[in-house]
Amino acid sequence: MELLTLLALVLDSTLRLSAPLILAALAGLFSERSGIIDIGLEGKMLGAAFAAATAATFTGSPWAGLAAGIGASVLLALVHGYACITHRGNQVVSGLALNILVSGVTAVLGIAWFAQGGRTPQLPGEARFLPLEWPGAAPLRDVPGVGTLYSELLSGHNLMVYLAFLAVPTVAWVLYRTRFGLRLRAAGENPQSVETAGISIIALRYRALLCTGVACGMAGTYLSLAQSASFINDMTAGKGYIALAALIFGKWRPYPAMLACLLFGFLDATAIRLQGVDLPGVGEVPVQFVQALPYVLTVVLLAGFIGRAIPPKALGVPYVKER
Amino acid sequence: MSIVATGPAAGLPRWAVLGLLPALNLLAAFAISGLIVLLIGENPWEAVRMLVWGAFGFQEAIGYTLFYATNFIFTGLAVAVAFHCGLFNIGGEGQAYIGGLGMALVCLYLDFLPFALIVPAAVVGAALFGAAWAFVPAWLQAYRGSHIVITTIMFNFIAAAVMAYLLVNVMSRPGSMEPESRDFALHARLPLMHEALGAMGIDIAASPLNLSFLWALLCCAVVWVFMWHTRAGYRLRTAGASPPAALYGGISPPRQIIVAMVVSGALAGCMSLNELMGVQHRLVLEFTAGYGFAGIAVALMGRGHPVGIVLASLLFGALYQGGAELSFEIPGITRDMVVVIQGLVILFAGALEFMFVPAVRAVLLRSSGG
Amino acid sequence: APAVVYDLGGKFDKSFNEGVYDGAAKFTADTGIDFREFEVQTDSQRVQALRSFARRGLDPILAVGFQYASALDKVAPGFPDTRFAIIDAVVDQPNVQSIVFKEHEGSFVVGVLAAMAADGDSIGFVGGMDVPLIRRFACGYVLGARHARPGIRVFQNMTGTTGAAWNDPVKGGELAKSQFDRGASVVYHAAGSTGLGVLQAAADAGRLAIGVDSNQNHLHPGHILTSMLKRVDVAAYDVFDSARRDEWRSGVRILGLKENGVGWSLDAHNEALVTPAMKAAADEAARQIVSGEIKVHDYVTEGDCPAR
Amino acid sequence: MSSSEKRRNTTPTAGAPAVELLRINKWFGAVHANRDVSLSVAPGTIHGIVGENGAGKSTLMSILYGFHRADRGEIRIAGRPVAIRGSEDAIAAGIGMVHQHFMLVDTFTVVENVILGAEGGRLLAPGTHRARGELAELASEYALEVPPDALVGDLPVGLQQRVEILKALYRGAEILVLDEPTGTLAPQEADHLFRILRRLKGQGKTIVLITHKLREIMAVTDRISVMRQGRMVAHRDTATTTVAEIAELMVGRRVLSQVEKEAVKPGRDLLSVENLRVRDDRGLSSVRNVSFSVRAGEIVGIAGVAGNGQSELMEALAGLRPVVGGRILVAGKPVGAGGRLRRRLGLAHVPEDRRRMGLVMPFQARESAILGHHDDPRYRRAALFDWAAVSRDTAGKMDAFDVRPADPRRITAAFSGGNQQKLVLAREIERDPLVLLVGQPTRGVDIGAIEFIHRRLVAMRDAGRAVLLISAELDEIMGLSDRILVMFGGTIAGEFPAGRATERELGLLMAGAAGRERSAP
Ligand SMILES: Nc1ncnc2c1ncn2[C@@H]1O[C@H](COP(=O)(O)OP(=O)(O)OP(=O)(O)O)[C@@H](O)[C@H]1O
Ligand SMILES: Nc1ncnc2c1ncn2[C@@H]1O[C@H](COP(=O)(O)OP(=O)(O)OP(=O)(O)O)[C@@H](O)[C@H]1O
Ligand SMILES: [Mg+2]
Ligand SMILES: [Mg+2]
Repeated sequence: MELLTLLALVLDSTLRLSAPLILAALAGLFSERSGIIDIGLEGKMLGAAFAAATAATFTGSPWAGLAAGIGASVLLALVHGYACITHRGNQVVSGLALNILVSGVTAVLGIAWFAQGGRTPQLPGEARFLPLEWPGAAPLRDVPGVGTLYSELLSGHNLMVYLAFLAVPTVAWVLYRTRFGLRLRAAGENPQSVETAGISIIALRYRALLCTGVACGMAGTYLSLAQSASFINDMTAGKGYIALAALIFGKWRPYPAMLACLLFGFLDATAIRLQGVDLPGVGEVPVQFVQALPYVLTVVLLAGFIGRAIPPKALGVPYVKER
Repeated sequence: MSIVATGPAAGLPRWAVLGLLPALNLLAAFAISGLIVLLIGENPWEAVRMLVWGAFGFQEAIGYTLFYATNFIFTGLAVAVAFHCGLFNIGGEGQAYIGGLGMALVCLYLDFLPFALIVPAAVVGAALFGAAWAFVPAWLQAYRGSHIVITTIMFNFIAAAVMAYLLVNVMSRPGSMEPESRDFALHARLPLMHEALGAMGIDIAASPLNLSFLWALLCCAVVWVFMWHTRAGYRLRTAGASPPAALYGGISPPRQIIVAMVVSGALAGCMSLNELMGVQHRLVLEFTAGYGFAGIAVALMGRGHPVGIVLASLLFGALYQGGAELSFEIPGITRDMVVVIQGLVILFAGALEFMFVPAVRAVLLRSSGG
Repeated sequence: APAVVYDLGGKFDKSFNEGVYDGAAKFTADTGIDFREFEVQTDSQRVQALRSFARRGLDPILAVGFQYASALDKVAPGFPDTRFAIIDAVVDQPNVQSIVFKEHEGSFVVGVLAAMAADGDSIGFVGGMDVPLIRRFACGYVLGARHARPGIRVFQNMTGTTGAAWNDPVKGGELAKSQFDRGASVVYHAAGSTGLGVLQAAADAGRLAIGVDSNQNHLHPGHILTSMLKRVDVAAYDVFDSARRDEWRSGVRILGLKENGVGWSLDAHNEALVTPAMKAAADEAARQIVSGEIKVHDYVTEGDCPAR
Repeated sequence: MSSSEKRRNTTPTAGAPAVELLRINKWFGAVHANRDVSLSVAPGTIHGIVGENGAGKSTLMSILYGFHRADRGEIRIAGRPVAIRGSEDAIAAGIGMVHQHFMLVDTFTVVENVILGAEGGRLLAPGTHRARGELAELASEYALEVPPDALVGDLPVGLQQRVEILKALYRGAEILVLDEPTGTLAPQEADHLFRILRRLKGQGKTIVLITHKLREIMAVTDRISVMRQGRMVAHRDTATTTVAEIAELMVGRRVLSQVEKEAVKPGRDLLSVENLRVRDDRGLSSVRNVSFSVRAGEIVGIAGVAGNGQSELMEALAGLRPVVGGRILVAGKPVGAGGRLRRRLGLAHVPEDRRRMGLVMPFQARESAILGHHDDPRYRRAALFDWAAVSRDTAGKMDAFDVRPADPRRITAAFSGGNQQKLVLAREIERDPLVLLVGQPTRGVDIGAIEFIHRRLVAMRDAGRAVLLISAELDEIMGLSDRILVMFGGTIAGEFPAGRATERELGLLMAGAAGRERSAP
């Protein structure tokens, strides 16, 4: 298979793999920029994936699924807020607790409702977000170069992928161009300064968590309604943590975070291609090494090129007036 | 950080903070769990009874509870030590995994040694390998500024790959379905508690509880002394609380980062002693089973203090063991239901630990007429 | 009363735990005898589970999955009057019946079908984790394919190195998709829930996939060529029923094509996909294996696979 | 709707005080920080509040600004009672506050900081635009120039403080509260600040000023209120009172604003510095070939406007900053890199920034009290700390330096600013080092403590120790030093024997005017 097509195909699956990471990372960005550690992305995604699949199963509409997914994730975000903002609980414990809680609840409800061991029934196409063919994609597919890129890369993804990539500029705009964004960034750096400016930190952070919930809800929905056709126990498989890593990798900024997600996606996609391939000289690389490649490279890049990542100053510090 | 004085609970009497609040939180957690149990049509009282009975009701149960607690003590201490140096070590899972490798290498390839030598050797192996696995992220954080959270997450995945490779291609037992090493020689196993006590004429019910439990308790004491009564611990806590102050005090924060993570990794590595050398008696895939992550909750719930960590570990151990018995006795309550209950307990006893502070304070003030 | 202890996958894993459950359920339906069951959460619970069932006088007790081997080896001697059985592993105890399947034989046959169904020059295999059992599937499959079409290429992917590898349909889907992109026309999975992603990918790409363990043909009619059946349900039923009729024997039962322990599924959902020629070839291969003319290499017992 | 829309809704009812606090009470746990405090500030005046560390000044003002809630008491603005539940209410009531520790976002530009909370609309662009305009106006109106697009974190404290004031004015504050505004300012900056305050007063604004510097208070205020141990103990008209009286009211005893000390009889060089070269955090050389020495039995003061290399010099001497070139000798012995050998040679250091460097805020006092000396065998039994001994030792230091409350196990952060400073001084001085480096020893400390600290420094000198003093307080430098070095642009711009320097000369040199030739041999 000639190189360009190979590249196109790798990049193609890169986009698919990084889309949920991007949404989750953006979700984390809202929370963490406001000063709340969010290690619970995993749980929120999982909850959303389940709610979305369930709703889609009963209504047959992906949109209902999306709504349900977002709803579930927002609910979880609010619980996180109730623990960390209202009661100044430990943000990490709260996140972990929610992750565990969700993986249990989804299974319990799943079994109770569908009796398939927590799995939801296979969804028919019309209940999912299916790939959208762009005009002229089919004929252009065979035009080498541009044609391949157009038809493989740009065209033929599901709506959620496009949404994910549109979300990045949107979030950047909100963060840097709006009042909410300004206050959000201030809250993460120096909450007292916000409070003394006459703004309620509590309300502000709750709003931030709402945004987190929405974005994470989309990420979860993507998993069960776009990338696969049903919910499966623990189907997030660590993506929440990877997204968190990407967020930190991107130094809590939208575009760099997106790049980090793309990097993870790309490395993952490449690893998939490298499996069972004979490398000149080396011979066939053991599959486990190929599978470890993305993580090793991440560490190398991090150590080699990305300098210190300085988190928002107030990140993880429960806000106490009487300091 | 003094144990009681800080946080939203500041100013409340010691007994309220260390006794009343946790009790209330657990109550709340069980109340919610009860509701869910009710929803799936089982009897909450019965469920709670089963849970508690299953965890402490009979000797074997207690044995299992303590056995699970042992794992949590190791990983909890590991997280706590790093935390006192301001580091968030998510890598307990990987460090325990690789620690297991170190221990297994000793038990498999040094088993010409007598029991008296192989046990300490295995402890060293576990600690050494765990420490080594923590060292790399530590070094990267200290001297390259690579964020410890990412690197430790990555190292968990890398550890999984390395172990899978070794177990499938290098250490695997021929003819076995699963990737697992051959069994350790009989003298390369930690005596189970009932055997050990039995030998002394005290006999208790059989359970996987083994001598590593005592090692865990010893580690608690050591960590306590280390943290609050030695200069090394002082340096470590200073660097964690305020790097500039550390610098001023002639303490090098980067070096402290390394020390903290190495100690942390060594403790995490010791978890394998309990799981493998104590019970499974061979190296198997994924024996860490999430204990490394749970250790984070244990450490934070235990306020980073060994005594607190032991208590938190007991709670988690009880949830694991009691939960098993629960789903055993009441088929209607699946293992997932148990996971839900565990999640709720961590949420209420951990994250929402301060929920009842205002109420309690109000009551206490009124009664004391403040 | 009989009892089942399931493996970590849980009793609804759409795979062999679920097969056992079906068998046991059928037994209850037929005989009205109820059975107890338990799903372990951690490795350390295995001994505990076996012991407490035995202590409660349940009999026979069926352990699902090779991971119970060492646990059962510890527990069985303590309850000489209890009849134990284990699926997928051999435990040498007087009161244990060991049931193992020749997945490589079943895989060989579906390999034949895959090779013949392939319009291109390549097919694929997606495994859960790179462990001996899964290599046994892969090896039989490749051998079967080469038996039908000597030159055919077989892409092989493993999903991951952690437990998540069995629960990652997304990754499974990507792996399958990449194999389809590379020209594979049929992909066979042995990856538990991850496999559902593989089947989905085949349906989305309009290609073919092969299910495993239980009959998965109905999941995407027209896109699932067949399923490699592993009749754990029958095995489970037999254990319970033989015990009921006091015909239970200890020792090893090896279930291959001959014993109908493994096979391939042909039903309304896939009859359109399987041409008479393919059916004939598959049946012929099966016959030769049963008669011993073909001996399928077993990765687990004989080590690395002749076909790469 | 941002609070800037709710501005100026308090039209003063004729004659009513601008601010009236009635019987305010505030507890922090067991600490009764404000007891029945009442205060009345006339409109268009500058009202000073003084009191010892921990007297409750900041607390009172935090309550006025809605940052803390009073447990009891009433607040009246322009004669009408207002409920101040949070800062937004205070802002709405036309109150602005400049906090002891600035409330700025370091990573934001000046404009962003100013509009935060008063953005005027969902989008930033218009608000930012308007803010630029208004900032320019305010700047010219009150001489409050600041580069609008500079990152606040990069600005010197003086400018950061202007940003705080601008924030308040931008929100239309009629009443401006400043908590120890000059604590961290160089004299010039302080003078500039007072010019600004006078102008504001001229514009009819009301100003409440908390400070420990009685000279300032006498210079700018119209009326002075004195607090002691949470109580309001006296009110005076500035015109009719004296520094001595105020001081006595504060401390409850006479205090001497000037420590008397007998003539200097210097001995051998205890600290000598030869062609020292040091770089600052940005890598620019900030100390250029500086040479000087401090002899036994003398106090050498280094005067200079912040940012002329004194801090870097101090850090280099203390071993906190790598030396690019030159030598440092303590008692004739060259010091290694890092601080540990120096400590052993008898060099002690009281850092300028005690909150960041001198103490470990979350530690118990006793743990902070051994920072840098944690290796001292006196604190150990065998390999382990003997906390009992540490506690005893700390308690002793606390008594000696009158640290309140004298509880070795209290969390460091829970002490008031002044007491934290005393804790650091106690730790360093009580060990009786050969050479003592002190940066801003009396910053944020009440006069009682100032007098005390000055006495201790002089006592050290009389005991034949060498003291190197860096301070932004000219009169502190002039009052204590036997020799004064003026630093400008990283070099020593001049040297004066004590008494021979006038404030004006020093000021000029510090400002970089006049040439090196003035410096005495
Ligand atoms: N947030 C707080 N929590 C507990 N105690 C506090 C808090 N803030 C102040 N205090 C205590 O209240 C008392 C008054 O403190 P406050 O800061 O008002 O004094 P101050 O007059 O401003 O002192 P300084 O001149 O040093 O600034 C002190 O005893 C202090 O320890
Ligand atoms: N900074 C700290 N943070 C957390 N716990 C601490 C700290 N310092 C001491 N502790 C714990 O508090 C308890 C008492 O500590 P310590 O032994 O220092 O007190 P003590 O010996 O009674 O004090 P003293 O030496 O003044 O009599 C011990 O459990 C110790 O581990
Ligand atoms: Mg103050
Ligand atoms: Mg003691």
